[in-house]
Parts: sequence; structure tokens; C-alpha cells
Amino acid sequence: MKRTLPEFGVLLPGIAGLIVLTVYLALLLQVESQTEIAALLVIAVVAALAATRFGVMPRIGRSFREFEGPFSLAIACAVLVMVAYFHEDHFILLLIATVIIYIIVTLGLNIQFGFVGMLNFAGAAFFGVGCYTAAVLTKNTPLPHLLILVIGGLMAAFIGSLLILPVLRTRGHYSAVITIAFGLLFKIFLEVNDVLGGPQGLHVDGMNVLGWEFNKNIEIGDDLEISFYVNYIIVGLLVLGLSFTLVRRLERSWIGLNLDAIRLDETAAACFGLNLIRWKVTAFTVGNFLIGMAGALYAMMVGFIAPTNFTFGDSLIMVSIVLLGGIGNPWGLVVATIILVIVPEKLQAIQEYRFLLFATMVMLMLLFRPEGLLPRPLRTYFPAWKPR
Amino acid sequence: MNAESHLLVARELTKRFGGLVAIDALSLEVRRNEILGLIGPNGSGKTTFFNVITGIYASDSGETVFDGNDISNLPAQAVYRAGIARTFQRSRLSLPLSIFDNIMVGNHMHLDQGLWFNLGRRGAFKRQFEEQFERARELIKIFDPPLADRMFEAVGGFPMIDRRRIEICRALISQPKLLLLDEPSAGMTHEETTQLMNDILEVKERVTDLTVIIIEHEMGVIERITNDCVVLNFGRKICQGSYQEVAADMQVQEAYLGIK
Amino acid sequence: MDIGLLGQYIMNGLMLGMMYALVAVGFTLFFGVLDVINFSHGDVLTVGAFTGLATSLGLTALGISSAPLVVVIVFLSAIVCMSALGAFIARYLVLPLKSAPALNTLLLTLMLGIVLHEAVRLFYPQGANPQRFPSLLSTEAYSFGHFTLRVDSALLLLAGLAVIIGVHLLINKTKLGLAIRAVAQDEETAKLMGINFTLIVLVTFAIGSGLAAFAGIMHGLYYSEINFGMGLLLGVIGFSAAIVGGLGNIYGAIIGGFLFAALQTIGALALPFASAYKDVFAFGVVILIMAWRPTGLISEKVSERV
Amino acid sequence: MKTMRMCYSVVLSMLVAFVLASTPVSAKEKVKVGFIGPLTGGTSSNGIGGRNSADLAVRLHNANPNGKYEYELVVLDDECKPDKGVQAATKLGADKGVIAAATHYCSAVAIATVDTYHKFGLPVIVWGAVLPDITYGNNYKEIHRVNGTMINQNETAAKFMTGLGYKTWAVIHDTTDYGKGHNKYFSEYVTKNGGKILGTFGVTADQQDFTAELTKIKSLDPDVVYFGGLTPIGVRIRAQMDKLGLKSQFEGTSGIVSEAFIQGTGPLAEGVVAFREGAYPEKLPGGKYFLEQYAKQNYADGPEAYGAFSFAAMTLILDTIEKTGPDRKKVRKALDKVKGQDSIIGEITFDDHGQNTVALISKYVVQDGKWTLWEESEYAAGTRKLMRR
Repeated sequence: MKRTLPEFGVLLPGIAGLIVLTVYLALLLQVESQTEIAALLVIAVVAALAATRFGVMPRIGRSFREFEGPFSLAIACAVLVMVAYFHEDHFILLLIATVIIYIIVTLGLNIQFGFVGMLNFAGAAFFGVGCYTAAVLTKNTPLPHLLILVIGGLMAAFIGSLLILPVLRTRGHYSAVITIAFGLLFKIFLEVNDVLGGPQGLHVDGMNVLGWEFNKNIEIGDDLEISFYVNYIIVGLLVLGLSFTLVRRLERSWIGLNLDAIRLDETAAACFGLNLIRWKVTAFTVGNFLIGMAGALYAMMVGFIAPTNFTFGDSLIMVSIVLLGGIGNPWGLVVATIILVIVPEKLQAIQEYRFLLFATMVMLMLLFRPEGLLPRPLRTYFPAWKPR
Repeated sequence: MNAESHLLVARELTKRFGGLVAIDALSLEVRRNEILGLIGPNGSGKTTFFNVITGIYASDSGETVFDGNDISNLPAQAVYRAGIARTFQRSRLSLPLSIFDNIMVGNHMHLDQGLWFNLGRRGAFKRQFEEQFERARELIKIFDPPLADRMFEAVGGFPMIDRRRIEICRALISQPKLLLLDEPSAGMTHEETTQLMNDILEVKERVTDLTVIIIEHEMGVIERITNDCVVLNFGRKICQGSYQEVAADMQVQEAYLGIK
Repeated sequence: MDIGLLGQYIMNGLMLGMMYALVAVGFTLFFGVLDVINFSHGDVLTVGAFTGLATSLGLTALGISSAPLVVVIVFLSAIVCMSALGAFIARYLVLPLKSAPALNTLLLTLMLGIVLHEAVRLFYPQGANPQRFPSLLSTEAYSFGHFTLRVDSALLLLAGLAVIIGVHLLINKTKLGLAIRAVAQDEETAKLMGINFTLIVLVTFAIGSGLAAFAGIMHGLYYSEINFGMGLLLGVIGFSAAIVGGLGNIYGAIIGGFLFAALQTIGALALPFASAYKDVFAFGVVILIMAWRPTGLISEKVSERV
Repeated sequence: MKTMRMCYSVVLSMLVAFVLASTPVSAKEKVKVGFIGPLTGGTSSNGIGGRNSADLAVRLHNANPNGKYEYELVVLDDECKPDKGVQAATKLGADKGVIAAATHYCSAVAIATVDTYHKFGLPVIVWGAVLPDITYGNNYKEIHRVNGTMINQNETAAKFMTGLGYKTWAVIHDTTDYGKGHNKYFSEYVTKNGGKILGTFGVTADQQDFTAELTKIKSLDPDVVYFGGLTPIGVRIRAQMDKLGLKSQFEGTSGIVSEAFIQGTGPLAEGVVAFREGAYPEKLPGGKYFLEQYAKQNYADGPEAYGAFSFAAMTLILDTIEKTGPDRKKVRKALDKVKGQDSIIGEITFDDHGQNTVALISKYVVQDGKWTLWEESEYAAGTRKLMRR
């Protein structure tokens, strides 16, 4: 394909946007004074509003849509550049890793909730299944840790399949209550069950791939010490890359179409031969798999898990991210996750008010902009494809 | 009454909702390649008949034979695969999806639904996608050529007549043997209805081996496009014949005059 | 088992069941008139309990110490305030989303619940800590073997029963109840009959939220302690009870409430290894019931127009 | 449009540069030290008392003109939840500016965080948690503790209660390591001293309704209900015992020795007994000095039972930094060698696990809404009587 001038014109806003965002995030992560952080946040809001007002957003969106592959790689590189810049700053790197893991979780929820329309208010519970799987397996088995990631996902998918029968038999509110009941049941079960550590929680060993200790700082020469979180960021990026590709391909295929059709009108979908059960099970299972896998990675990274990590409130935050980002749009999830994870951590003034602010924000969103920050665009099967 | 000449045969079909008998021992035959009009006052069981045939409701008794096979109480998916496609009285397109997506929902049985095909083999998928895109475009051109250039726009932005066309395309794309049209003229002006009926007749001409059952209130439409008519009242067939025969029938006049 | 002990278990179960039933009735009323789940209900209960506590503290500060008077004022203030809050929620948060997908309302009310209990946590003095709820009723106790009957518990149970009977009469014997039932049946027809739809919705939300306030005070008096997080579990249990009973049906909700309490009590009794598993057991059974009867024990009418 | 974005970024960097430049420069080098405790939740009164006491230590040091550094106290909340504690510990550990910290009132949290401190090499002194394993369950050189463990506490409790003539117990404990530890050591010592455990009940930390457990206990009819857990559920259990007419003596652990317990239970607190390691604040060697200084700062809440330990821990940290300079490794090594160091809680000596030896255990009983030393109470004098005595 020859690069022509108009293509460059399409590309440019995206590149500029990416650079500005990277620099901005690096700044935001770095500064510590509360006034500076507040100023940066105000600037971001103003810039976002201005960009929308002057039509910059759609153009950035277009670059990303038409050159999604290159841009995804570029974003991964941008993250790595940031990681190199902050190489010894544990806390900032921990934040970045947390964002990555949360994006994987919300991608999973997005398949369930954004595509096929199944409510899952037990996201934190499936995340917890992954976490506990990792805790138990790292301690008691010699299984390779990368395999444990996959098993964490499989366990979440398996536990999910126990729920699938009641979920399939019920509709709407009724199936919502099943996931809510399950989420609570899961947490209470962990608290009363001694084998899994009870309310005390469990220690989880760090990741170890082929003898490479993930929990040790990487020392190069005498002066250069790289935080151990970098290990997790790299694995996280790989898993995220795979998950993102999976979700994208799923959406841009007949399966994605089936899922949408079922969400929008089950009766009509059934009249055109769509096997509702097959696609719901697929979406629910794949979604839970991603959530569980993210959980396993998270557990190995933080090294300690307890039932209070997996409350109903946490499930709600996960659903809120999907809603806030724009239901069904994976890029929206990325943006929403960055906002919801980083801002409260940086802005200490609001830390205590975090839940209150989240909840208020989501309420306002539902009342005034139910489609989210970045609404999902129409499906394009092949973004750059044009009919002959 | 043999399977050769009749595409669809319903025998003694009954469907009750609680105490209400929506269709009552209804027997009906549909000949191949004809357009059958299904008429009757509101609540006479026309749509219920469609819903029972297509497997949305299970019948309480009776049987349905389609193309020589018993399809009584099969699930909706199996009825579709057997070759029956339908439209709905209140348009049930997925408004946030594009024209192409909506049509492809109807094309389910011609699309490869394998996980690996969809996720792993993007090259093969692209070939199938392009092939099906052409089919959809050809089909919609019959109805309205300008629509063919707007295949990737959301259906919600189109007027009612276009939505009806898209809905009929969604039903036709799977190349069904039997097409069930549930009041296609609802919510449209007289001119739009005429246009739409022209489209339907054109399709009928181009596609071989297509049988249509149409529910309609506008007698003009029935007169113009149907070969045969069945009149329902209180879930029973009260009359069958050509439009002229039916129109002359006393019972029919009563049923309608009673309402109107 | 000792008959006195059995009596004690039954008494414990009845108290729990009464609270659950009161909450569940609220859920089912809201669903009846508007087909929505108001998930902030549990937290309205919390706010109601805290309103009652604040009132009682205020009365003490004013030097009013006549116990019966205090009890009445505490109940009244909490119920009135929460009814107003309920109507406010209906008017400004739930009704505007009437034509949006049901999920949006569900999420909105979930978030509202968080806002309510977080507000209590952050803005009530020392709100993060459990608060002692004063004993306003007689603490006299009568013992029959292992069975101890406290006057306050018995009074609460009777009051709860009276409230439930009151709601039953209101719904079935009054004009207002008729209007509520009409709206629940069919909104359009009710409007044609000249019923002020919005008003009825507001009134229904007020009634339901008032019931939650009542349950909240009851909770405070029974456990002598309230905390900002008490509404979550009560809300979920009340909702489960309403669902299990069949949403939209008041008797279903009451049955569901007592059933859930019975499950918990039986769970505590029958699982000798760890009574702590009683909630796991109860929620597990709820999920099984849902799988068995997807629309609840007393099924609502499901009909979809195609 | 893109120029506009560029403009934004330029403005932005200028703004940040400006704010950075305007930060005032202080004369002394700034050094960050950490404090973690439960600042919200049911045990927050103890956490806030500890926070204030640590803050007091920092203020006194900063007021000293001869000090080499100016200290800044980084305060984090662990909510008495293990996972929140690990998050807070990670935050402190990951912040390289933080040199050392006084951490944790709740044992369940402290035991969960020790790995984290070791991972980041952050030296800490535990100021309130009593579980033995926090220091003895590992070989981490980063972990030290100024207060005693629950072993001595339960030994004294068992001897004392059997000495009063009590024969049978029902044990309720929370299922964290804290409650389980208490259950283990108390059961061991009480059996050794001739008492009998009739039943043991594990409960979760946010359980609301205990009527099922208490009804069972009622049928067992023990002399004493022993509760190994913290204030919030302690309050609930005491209140619900009364509701069910359960008239056994209520005995707690150091976890309920707090003002919040008395406020929460009101008149029902009367006659509750509990045990705590270390002396009554006023009886401590430097207790008077500490309480005077504390009062001068006008904190809204009192120092509570463990304030003195928190003050001692923080003072020890600051003294060490003054000696070694702000370097985690050096501070850790210096702390490991502490022997016979003078403090308001008496001499501090860390053994090879970083554990200070505190021999004295205080026995408390609630009398007229106050935690009173048993020896000074009317119960000991015989003018008031415990349940079933």
C-alpha cells in the first residue's frame, strides 16, 4: 500500500493525540503537589471539552479506527517509554500495572455486558476466583506460572458455568439478582472458609517464569535498578494485547454480530436461527475467562489477597467503568479505566470521597450522557475496507 | 392435499392464552409459489398464527407440515433453518446496527459460525464477508438502489419505508421458501405502501420458488398482490378463496362490518 | 431439642423475617408501579435509621426524655423524612429514566445507594464507626426455660405485623390502593381512567421508603447498633426475597422475606460445623430457587407482544 | 487543531514548571516517615489515638532545634482490613522517600503486610498488633515490635479467670489470624489451668446478627463467654447477649480495650473484663510526660490504650534516623541492634526477631463507664460482683 498524502492527514491527529496524552499522563503520574495535580486535571477537562468543541476528537477517533493495528503498537511503545522513564519509581509503575490489569477485566465484562447484554454484577467475584486460583496453585503446585494465568481464567470460566443455568433461565432483573447473590455468596464463603485463609486472606507468591523472579528488582550494573513491577507491566501488556485483539476480532466477526443481535432483540434473533444459549454461554465464558486471568496476574503482582478485595462495591466499580467508557467500545474502557484508577490515587483530597464521587459521576452520566465518554461506533468489519 | 403442491399445511392448530382461544382448530393449506393473503379483524389470530408457525409460541394442539416435514412446535431456530423467514408487525430491526448488520442477522445460516473461522482465519473471513456483502447489496438494490450505497449507516436514521425494505431484505437474504409478512404497510402512507408492494412483486418475479403469506388490512393491497385469501375471525378460518370470492362472502362482511 | 431453645430460634427468625419482609415489600411496590428495581432501597433504610438516631439524640439534647414520646417522634421523623426522600428519588432520578433501558435505572439506583451510605459515612459525625442506638423501649425480659422474651422485641414484632397489615389494607381497601393497583396493572389504562400517574408513582415510592425507614429503626432498636453499611446486605436480602416471592406481588415479598430468614436460621441450626455458612446457604438456595422458578415462587404474568 | 493541542502542552509544561519553582525551600533536609493504622471503621478510635501519638513524637522532634532533619509524617489508613493494609504498606514501601514507619494496630493486617515491608526493604516498628507470628513467624529483619504478644496476655487471662473460680467457657473469636490466635492460646492455657471449653464459634468481622451462635451458647450455659476479637463485633455480641438473656460473664482481649467499646455498649459494659500487655499509661515510666505533652497538643481524641506504644515506636525511629541518616538499610541495621534503649514504656530491647520483651500484663474491668485496673477496682475489693460470682 502506498502512503499517500490524505492518508497522512488521517494519521496525523492520532499521532499528535497520542504524544500529547503520553506526555500528559507522564506529567500527571509524576507530580505530587496537590495543587499541580488539580491544575493538570482542570487542564485535561478543558482540553477535552475544547477538543470536542472544535471537532478534534472525531479526527483522532478516525486515525485510531483506520490505523488501529499500528496505533495499538504505538500505544504499547508509549507505555514502555513511560515505564523506562519511571523505571525505579515503584508506586507509579504499580499504578500503570493496575490500569493494565483493570482494562483486561473490563474487556471481559464488555463482552458480557456490552455485546451480548448479560448483566454481571459479580465481576469482582470472578476476578477473585482468578486471584485465589493463583494463590493456591503457586503455593501448592510446581505448575509454570504462565500456565497458572490461564488456569485462573479457566477456573473463573468454570465457576461461571455453574451459574449459567439459572442465568440463562431468567431474564433482566432476575438474572441480575443471580449474579449479585453469587457475588455476595462468594465473598461470604471466602470469609467463613478457613481453607482459603478466611478473612485473613492469603499470601501469593510472585511470578516466576523460567527462573526469572518477577518480584526482584532488575539490577543492571551498579547504578541502574529497575523496579520489579516492570516485569508485571510487560506480562500485563502481552495479556492485554491478546485480550484486546480477541475482543476486537470477536466484535468484527459474525459472532460479534450475533451477540449484538441477541442483546437488541432476543425474539427476532431466535427467528433468524441464532442459538441464544450458545452465544450467551460463549460470551459469559470468554468474559469470565479474561476476568479470571487478570485476577491471577493481579494476585501474583500484589502478593496478598483477602475477601474484602472482592466486594459488591468493587463489582460495581467494574461495571461503572464499562458504562462510563461507552458500552461496547474497548477504547472507551481504556480511557475510563485510566481516569478511574489514576485520578483518585493522585488526588489525595478526594481519596476518601472516591466512592461518593464515582457514584455521583455515574449517576450524572446515566441521566445526561447515557452513551458514555466514547460511544461505540458502528461496526466495521475491516476498518480500512471500502466497497468496490 | 398432497405435499407436492402444498408448501405449508396446518391441521387443527390451536393456541390458548389462559382462557382466551387465540387460534381455534385452524386448518390451512398454502400452495407453492403463491401469495396468500391472511385477513381478518384485529385479534382474530393472524399474528398468533405466524408466531405459532415460527416457533415463538408452542401450539396447544394440532400440527404443521412444511415442505413435507413436520415442524410442529420446533424451536424458532429450526423453523428458520427449514426455510421460513418473517417480518414483524412492529418493526423489529436492531436500530443501532447498520443496514448490512441487520441483513446479515437474517443471513445467519449462510455465515460460517465457527469460533476459529471468525477469530483466527481473518483472510477466509474477509472473503466470505465480501461475498455476502455483494449478495446483500444486490438484494437491496431491487428495493431501493440508493440504499445500497449506505450499507454501513445505522438503521435508526432511515424512514419507515426504508426500514420495512431492510426488514424484508433481512428475511429474504436467507433464501427462504416461505416468507411471512406481518402487515408490511403498517405506519406508511398510501404511496409508500404501493411502492413497497411493487418491490415485493418484483422480488417475487426474480426469485424462483418463493411462497409468501401476507397479513394485511388494506384491501387494495390484498386485491392487487394475492392469489388466494384466507379470512380469520375469532381464531377460526371463516372463508378461503380469491379476493373477489372472499369479498363477496357474507360472513366476511359481517366480521368486518361488525368491527368497522 | 429443648422447646425453649426452639422458641428462641423461632423468635430470632421472626425478627429477621419481619425486617426482610418490610424491605421486600418496598421493592415489590416499586416494581409494581414502574417496573423498576430501586436498588437504593437498602441505603434509604440506613439513612432512615440514622435520621431516627439523630432525632433521638436531638430530643435528648432538648431534654425530652419521656420514652413513649421519644419512640413515636423517632419513628415519625424517620418515616416522614424517608418518604420525602423516596418521592424525591422517584421524581428526579427514576422517572426521568423511564424510557431508558431497565439496566440504566438499576445502575442509577445502585449508584444512588452508594452515594447515600457514603454520605452517611463521610458526613454523619463519626459516621464510619458503628453507632450505638439507644434502647427506647422497655428492656424487661421474661424467661421460659431457655426462651427469653424481651418486651422490646415483642413490641417490635407486633408493630411490624401491624405495619404489614396496614399496607395490606391500604393496597386492597382504599381508593389510593385501587389507584396503585390500577397503575401496576396497566399504566396507559390507568391514565385513561383519570389517575394521576406521576402522583401515584411518587406516593408509592414514599410508602415503600417509609417502610424502609420503619425497618431501619426496628433494626436499630433490636440490635442496639447501626452502621453505614447495614443497608447493603439488608437491601440485597430484601431484593432477593422480593424476587423469590415474585416481583410485583406483595404477599410473595412477605413470604420471601420470612423464607429467607427461615433459611438463615435453618442454615445456622443444620450446619453444625459452622453456623457462619448460613448466609452462603441462604444465597445458594435463592440461586437454586431462581433456577427452578425463573420468575419467582408466585409468578408474575409474563407476556411479550411480538 | 493540532497546533492547538501543542499550545496546550506548552502551557501545561510552563504551568507545572512554575508551580515546581515556587515550592519553598526549607533550611533542614526533609525526611518522610510513615504511620499506618485503622483510621476509619470500628477500631478507628485506637488508630486515631496511635496516629496522634506518632504525630506528637514527630512534632516534638521537629521542635528540637538541634535535630538534623525536618520530619514529615505520612499517614495511611489500613481500615483494619488486611488487603487495605497491604495496599497502604505497598504505597509506603514504594515511596522511596519514606525511611521507616510505625505500623498497624490490627494483627490481621500486620501479619499480612510483613512480606510487603520485606519486599521493599522498609524498616517498620509495629505499635499495637499482638499476634506472635508477626515477629516470630518469619526472619525478616525489617520487622520490629515494641508491644508484647498475645501469648503472655492469654496466659495471664486464663490464670486470673480460673483463679476467680470460673469453670466453663464458650469461646467466640473472629476468623482472622488475630481471633484465631487468641482462641488457640487462650484455649491452651485455660485447659492447662483446669477450665473447660464448652464450645468454640468463629464469626466474621462484619457479621451483624449473632443470635444463632448466642442461642447455641445459651443452651451450653457457660460461666464465661470469652471473645477474641475487636471492638465492633465485641459491641454487637455484648448487646445481643443481653437481648437473649444470656447471663454469663463477658471476657475480652486487648482488642476491646477502647473507649469505643464502652460508648458502644453503654451500661452493658459494666463488669466486662479484658487484658492488655504493658502497664496502664499513667503507671508507665514516662507515662506522665507523655500524657502531659499529648494534652498540650489539643488533639480531638485521646491516645487510647496503645498510644504510648505508638509514641515510643515513632520516637525510636526518629532517634535512629538522627543517628544513621535517612537511609533505609542503615536504619534497619541500627534498629536490629537496639538494646536497653530508654523510652516512655520502659527499656526497649529487640531480640533476634525484632521483638521487644514486655513482661507486664494489665488486667482491666469496666467500672462506671471506665476501663479500670482490676487491682484498683471495687470488683477486686469485693464491693461489686462479676457475673456468676
